[in-house]
Amino acid sequence: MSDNSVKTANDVAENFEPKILVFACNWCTYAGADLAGTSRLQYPPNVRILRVPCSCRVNPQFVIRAFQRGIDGVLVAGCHPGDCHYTTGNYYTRRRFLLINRMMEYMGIDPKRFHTRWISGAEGPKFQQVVTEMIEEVRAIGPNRKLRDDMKVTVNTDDIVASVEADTKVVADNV
Amino acid sequence: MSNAFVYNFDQVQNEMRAMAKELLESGEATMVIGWEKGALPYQSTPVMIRSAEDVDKLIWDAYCQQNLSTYLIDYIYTDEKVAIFAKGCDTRAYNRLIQDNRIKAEKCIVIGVPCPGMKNAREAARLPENAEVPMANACKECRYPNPVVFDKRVGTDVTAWCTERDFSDVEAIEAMPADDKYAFWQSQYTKCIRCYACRNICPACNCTSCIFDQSASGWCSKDINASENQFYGVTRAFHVAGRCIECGQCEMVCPSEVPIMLMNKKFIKDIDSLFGAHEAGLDTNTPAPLSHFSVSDPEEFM
Amino acid sequence: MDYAYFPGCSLESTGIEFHMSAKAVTKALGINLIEIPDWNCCGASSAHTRGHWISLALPARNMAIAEAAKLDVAIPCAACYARSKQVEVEVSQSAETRAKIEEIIGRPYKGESKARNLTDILYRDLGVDKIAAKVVRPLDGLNVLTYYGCLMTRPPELACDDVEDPVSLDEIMKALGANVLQWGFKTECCGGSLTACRPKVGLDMTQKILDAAIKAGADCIVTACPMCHSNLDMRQAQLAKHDHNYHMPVFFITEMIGLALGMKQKDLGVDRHFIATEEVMCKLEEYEQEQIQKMMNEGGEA
Amino acid sequence: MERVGVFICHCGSNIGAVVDCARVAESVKDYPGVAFSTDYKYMCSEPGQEMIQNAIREHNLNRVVVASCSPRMHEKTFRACVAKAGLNEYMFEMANIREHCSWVHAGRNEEATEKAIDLVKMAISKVCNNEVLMKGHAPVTKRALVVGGGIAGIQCALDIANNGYQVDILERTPSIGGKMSQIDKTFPTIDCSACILTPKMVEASSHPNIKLITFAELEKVDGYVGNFEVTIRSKARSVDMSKCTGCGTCMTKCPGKADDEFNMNLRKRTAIYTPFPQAIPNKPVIDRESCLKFKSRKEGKDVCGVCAKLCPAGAIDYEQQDELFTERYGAIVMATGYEQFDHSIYGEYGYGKYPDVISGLHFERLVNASGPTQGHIVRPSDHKEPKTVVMVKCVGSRDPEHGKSYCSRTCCMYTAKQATMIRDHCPDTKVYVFYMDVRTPGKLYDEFYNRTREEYGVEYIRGRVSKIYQDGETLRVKGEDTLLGRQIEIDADMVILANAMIPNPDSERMAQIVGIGYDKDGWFTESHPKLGPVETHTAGVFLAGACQGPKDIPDSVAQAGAAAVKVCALLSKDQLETEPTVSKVDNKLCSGCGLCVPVCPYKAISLETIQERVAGKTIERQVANINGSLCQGCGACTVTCRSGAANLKHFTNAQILAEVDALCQTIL
Amino acid sequence: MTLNERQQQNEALRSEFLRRSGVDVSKCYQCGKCSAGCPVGDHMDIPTNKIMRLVQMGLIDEAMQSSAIWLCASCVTCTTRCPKGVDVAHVMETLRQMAKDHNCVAEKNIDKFHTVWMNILHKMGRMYEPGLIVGRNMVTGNIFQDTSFGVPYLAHRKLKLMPYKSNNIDEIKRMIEKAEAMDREEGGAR
Repeated sequence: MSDNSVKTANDVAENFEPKILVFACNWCTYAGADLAGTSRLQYPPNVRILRVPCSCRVNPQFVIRAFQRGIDGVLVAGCHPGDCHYTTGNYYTRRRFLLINRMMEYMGIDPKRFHTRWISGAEGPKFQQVVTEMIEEVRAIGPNRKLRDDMKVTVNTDDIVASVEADTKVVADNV
Repeated sequence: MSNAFVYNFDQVQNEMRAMAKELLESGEATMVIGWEKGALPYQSTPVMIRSAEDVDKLIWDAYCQQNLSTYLIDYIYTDEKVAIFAKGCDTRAYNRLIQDNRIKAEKCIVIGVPCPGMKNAREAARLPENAEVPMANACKECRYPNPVVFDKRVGTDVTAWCTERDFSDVEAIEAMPADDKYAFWQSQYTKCIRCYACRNICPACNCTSCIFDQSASGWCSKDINASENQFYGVTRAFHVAGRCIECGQCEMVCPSEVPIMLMNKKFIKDIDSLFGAHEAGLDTNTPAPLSHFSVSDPEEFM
Repeated sequence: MDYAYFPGCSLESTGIEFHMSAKAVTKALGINLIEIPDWNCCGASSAHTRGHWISLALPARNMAIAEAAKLDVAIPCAACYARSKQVEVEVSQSAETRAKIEEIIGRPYKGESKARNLTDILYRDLGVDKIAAKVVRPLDGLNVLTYYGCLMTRPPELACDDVEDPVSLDEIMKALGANVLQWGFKTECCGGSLTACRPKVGLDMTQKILDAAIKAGADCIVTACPMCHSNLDMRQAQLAKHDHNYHMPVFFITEMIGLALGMKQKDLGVDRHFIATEEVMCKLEEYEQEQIQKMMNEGGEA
Repeated sequence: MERVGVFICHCGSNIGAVVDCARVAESVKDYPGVAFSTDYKYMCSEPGQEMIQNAIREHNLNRVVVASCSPRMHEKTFRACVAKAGLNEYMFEMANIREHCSWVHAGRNEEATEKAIDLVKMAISKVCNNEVLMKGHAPVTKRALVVGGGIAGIQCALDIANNGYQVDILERTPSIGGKMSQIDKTFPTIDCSACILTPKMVEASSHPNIKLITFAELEKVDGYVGNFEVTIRSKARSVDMSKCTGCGTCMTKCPGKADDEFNMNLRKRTAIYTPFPQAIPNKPVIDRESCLKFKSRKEGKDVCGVCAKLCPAGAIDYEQQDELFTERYGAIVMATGYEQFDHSIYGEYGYGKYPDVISGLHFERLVNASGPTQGHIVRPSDHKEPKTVVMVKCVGSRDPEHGKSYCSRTCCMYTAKQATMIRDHCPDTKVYVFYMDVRTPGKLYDEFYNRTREEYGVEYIRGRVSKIYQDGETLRVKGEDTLLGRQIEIDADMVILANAMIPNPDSERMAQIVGIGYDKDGWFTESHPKLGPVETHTAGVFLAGACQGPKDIPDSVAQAGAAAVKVCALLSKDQLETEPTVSKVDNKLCSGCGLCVPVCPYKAISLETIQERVAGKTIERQVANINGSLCQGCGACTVTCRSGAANLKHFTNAQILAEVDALCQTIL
Repeated sequence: MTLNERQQQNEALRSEFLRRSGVDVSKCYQCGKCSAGCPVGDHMDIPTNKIMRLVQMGLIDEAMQSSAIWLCASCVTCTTRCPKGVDVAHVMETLRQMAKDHNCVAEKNIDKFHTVWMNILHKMGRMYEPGLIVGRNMVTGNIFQDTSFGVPYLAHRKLKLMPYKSNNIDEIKRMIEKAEAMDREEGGAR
């Protein structure tokens, strides 16, 4: 393993506070979060909500980008399937993120850091519960050290140059 | 797996030359794209032939792995009528390009060539001269060695040697602990030099303007580091998800030997198990899995 | 047409007529039945009350032996059919079940060898036209009721005929020339499994069916289940003690085919019934005579 | 050069008690792009808004961020506010530091303040990437199309017409009237269905603002709200409508015979026919499937022609062809109604093979005075009056395993109605009703049901029927009285099944043509189950009657009126404002792969051919084109687009990425 | 006793039932179609739909002690026609298996019949009817039931006097034991 080793739970700083990005669809989850607010449902202040018109607007590339920039967790949330303001948007969200969630896990990202959830405009308590649980989970596993671009793991081009040179030589010898 | 050893390359090669000659002489095609002998025995490279006199340049051997269909894009706005030789995977690539509206069937002549499976050129380079060269990785799992679409054809159909994809490599990674997975992929993507050879050769990566060439878009930086490289890797895999025709060219041309098909196969495996079996490029009507949905898709996000 | 043959326990004793007639009739119709060597009981009646795996394992062994011989299994007995079909379906649908079953029986069984009801084979694979072509002694003038019982049609996922209105016996009987009456008891349970331990309940159920048969004006009932047959045939004596004299002969479908193909009653086992079949035989004779007479009269007039 | 003004609202103590608003304002002062930053007690108040407007002028601001409550609350207010000061209303962003911050983090002032700073920075970064957007305008065609000429369609058209707008009724059968014309009596008043329907039919046909297009089908719908372009197929009637006087002579001698669908195939009709005597228009059509002339033509012959010989007006035209024509409409109302569930899927009820097991609609024709039996209730098999009738409810309804999962709503009442009618017509006949529940939530409905039992002596038995079989001349019905816990067998002369309501079998195709949603059963989906019951997700398309879900006549009529109001509100406008926050395609980046086309729920994307100069040569290629009037701005296409050619205005890739980056800046 | 107390008593049985049957009885809406079509309905102490109701309410003990579950002829008509897709026949089956394991079989004779049946299977690998009749009569105490049929059976040449014994009886025995062990282990879960 390289020197920018991935921190394990044991190394988590005592006072680590994760930062979690929530992509919330305007019609359901954003309204659900508003409802949590008007109902004064308390949850830890570690989430930041980014409003999108529909969960289907969330490009998986946005999610990866957030991890690159060092976010500790990402939640993509929208209307329940069948309730989409745009009729079918969240069905696409579901397809895309069923795949991307698996791919992120495959890449070694802890699945606890990345969730997709359906939270309706009436589900203030669910919003509270989902983000609270997620914050606690991410707090337990510590800061994200993976995919981050500020930890410059640079490419060692020497090997590549050497191998290309070797190939060139073989060609030269044969011609 | 023994197709390659009973398969008569020379006979098919003769047919190919005859076919090319006929097409060029009759004027049915203004150009024929095939393969020619490369600098090394295991490097057969594409060749564009415009004259019937040159047809003897054409060869057909176990190293004609390179997919020729993508070249058709270059001629879409010319008056040329281009004929290409196409193995099973090349015809799936052709369907991919037709479905993506990147080429027009009426401007192309597809000459189907049943393929016995190509050899692994990379291994060939490493092995001693007379050693037995194994089949290319993608070819090992090929289920469609015969052209799935063609205007003309040479040779006779071969029997597919594989009926099911082998996902054991994907499963091996899935079974790793998260940190090991990450370490594995980081070690792979630190090798990537972002030469974009994988993208350029890919029949599914056929955008006129790739987001990775749009530096002003804010999507990506030109920086070559593990983070950016992995962003590139995942994004490209996502872009071809459900559209990849599994020719394995990306992996073949990668100078850094990044196991790119391991990414593509992960998506293929998940698409099959989540949304039902899908084979890209078998026809031009079946919609790509990410361009439609089913209300009964698996629900995991409640 | 080759099939592995699984007679099952009943066909060796209480349902021996089915065994005899099935063998005789299939031979005459060109169906080759190869008895599974050293078959074991399929567990019908009791195993399923004891446990899931025992109920699957018992038929699985027979199916596995047939699969090794690459044969589908012809099963005359409706109960054995249902049990065997169950394991076939479960094994072919779940790799997990398959692994467990193979572990229990110590033999490979992939669910490729199919459990087939013999009546269904006659109706679907052979076809009623082929049966009709061999009829030498049509059952014209005979009013029959077809009785399928539970296990040929339920549960729907194992059924070899329509759940609520099965037709295979009807169509075969029509091909033999019989007049098939309609009634509401085709798939009603005869209570066979209860007559042994709760005779009153079982008899009550049997009685309802026989009452309906009398009301419908049937000369006889035709079935394809040895349990139903034994129950309907044997229990009439018991019902007679309570002043219910039915004298309703019950035939196996293969006996009926055999008779129409001109076979001897003895060879089919028809002489072994509890309820005498003479009346039916006489009726057939009489009808035949009538027809001959009619023809002669018409001939005379002309 | 971005000059952003940032205004942090205390919302009294709502925000101010938790978030240190002054510190937030202070901390973003030097944030890139920020030209002015301040905090104030109530940003949304008059002085607050004036403060923003003054700051815009004084500091030459070209972008504004307000951090206060939810944009769902005050986005419109502040947009109007900045617009008044001369800024484009889309050069504004809001940070929600009340619902999403102060209210949910009470007592955690330090962290809440940090969070508020992040949220404000995200909004600033986004607003720096905002672009000037203009609302669009589209003219409105002041005419409506009602698809379906049943009671819902007729009522809706009348309401629209009486408001002074032109409306066309498109009906696929030869006459308007729909299912209600087949029904004999209506519950709970038992008044004659025809007596209340036919006047409406006549009114519709003679209304100066209503045009009837019968025997015609919807073929294609293009365009968008206010400007639908609808292609209609007028099917060949074989009768020249302009010449036909409707005298009916042609029908008297027609030798062609066919099952009479209107009478549920209980009798035959002629090949040239009107569906029923009061049909409107009362002009016949030739059913080419059963007409001897047309049948003989298929065999190369040409016989009959009786109707043409008889017609005094010379209106018969055997050479007529289907015609396609296109009309423009500002709004469309779908009123395509329902069909009756086919009970022949139930083997235990005889697969539809027992002649005396009939459906509710069969019964309506049997009991109708102008029906095949002149209103005598007799069994179809032998035309004898039944002495025992069994009625079975929920046939196909509430049966997810074999039929439909939903309750069809009308069956409890129509069964009660039919039971009382049997008792009225045949006082000696015993009627049993098998039911699971009795659902009668309507005005005077439950009273009616109770009368059925108490005054009419109809026996209600709680339980589903397991099997019906022919037993000689009668039908044996096997059920359970679950209240007694006892099996029940009844010998019935006739069984009437209360079949479920299902959508028109063509409904899914219709929905696709019009571009509206439908549920798993094929019912059209309303835009909101509570607050948008007659609207659809496609602007300008409304729903009336049972096409949206099982409904009885009063509900259908009420919904038709509601849909008419929505239509009139739309048609009353001269122009429609369109939101500019829609997708657009950058032709330079688009490869024309078309992957976005099927993804769009509004059919707003099509491939168009453009010309380009490439290497000195003009070439033609295809790119995606988004119709801004149809696009509702969900963004589904933007993620499908690999090259980023499709982008959603006001939620662009650059804007969202800027927000992500802004949020992550502070992470160490 | 109050309903909640009764349900509490049944808590373990309820979860055992759910695990073993895998049937979601909450789907049942008590239409009674199962009881209506049941060929044994007349004789059951508790009609099928009420068995379903007991299970739904979690009163498994009452359902398990009924004679109805043993009278069920496994004809599967109920499951086939159930509008809600509840596998009623499998509920009955599971209740029988549970009744046996919890020693509360109401219809001992029916159960004993199955026991004799299984014993013969263990020994022979195939069914042996004379053994079945005699064995059942011995354990149920109705020594002469059906023996009157033995004679006519013989007269009609329908009973085999000599049992068949498999050549591979060891294999079959092993198989049966393994399967039964697995059933015990899983408590018959599907």
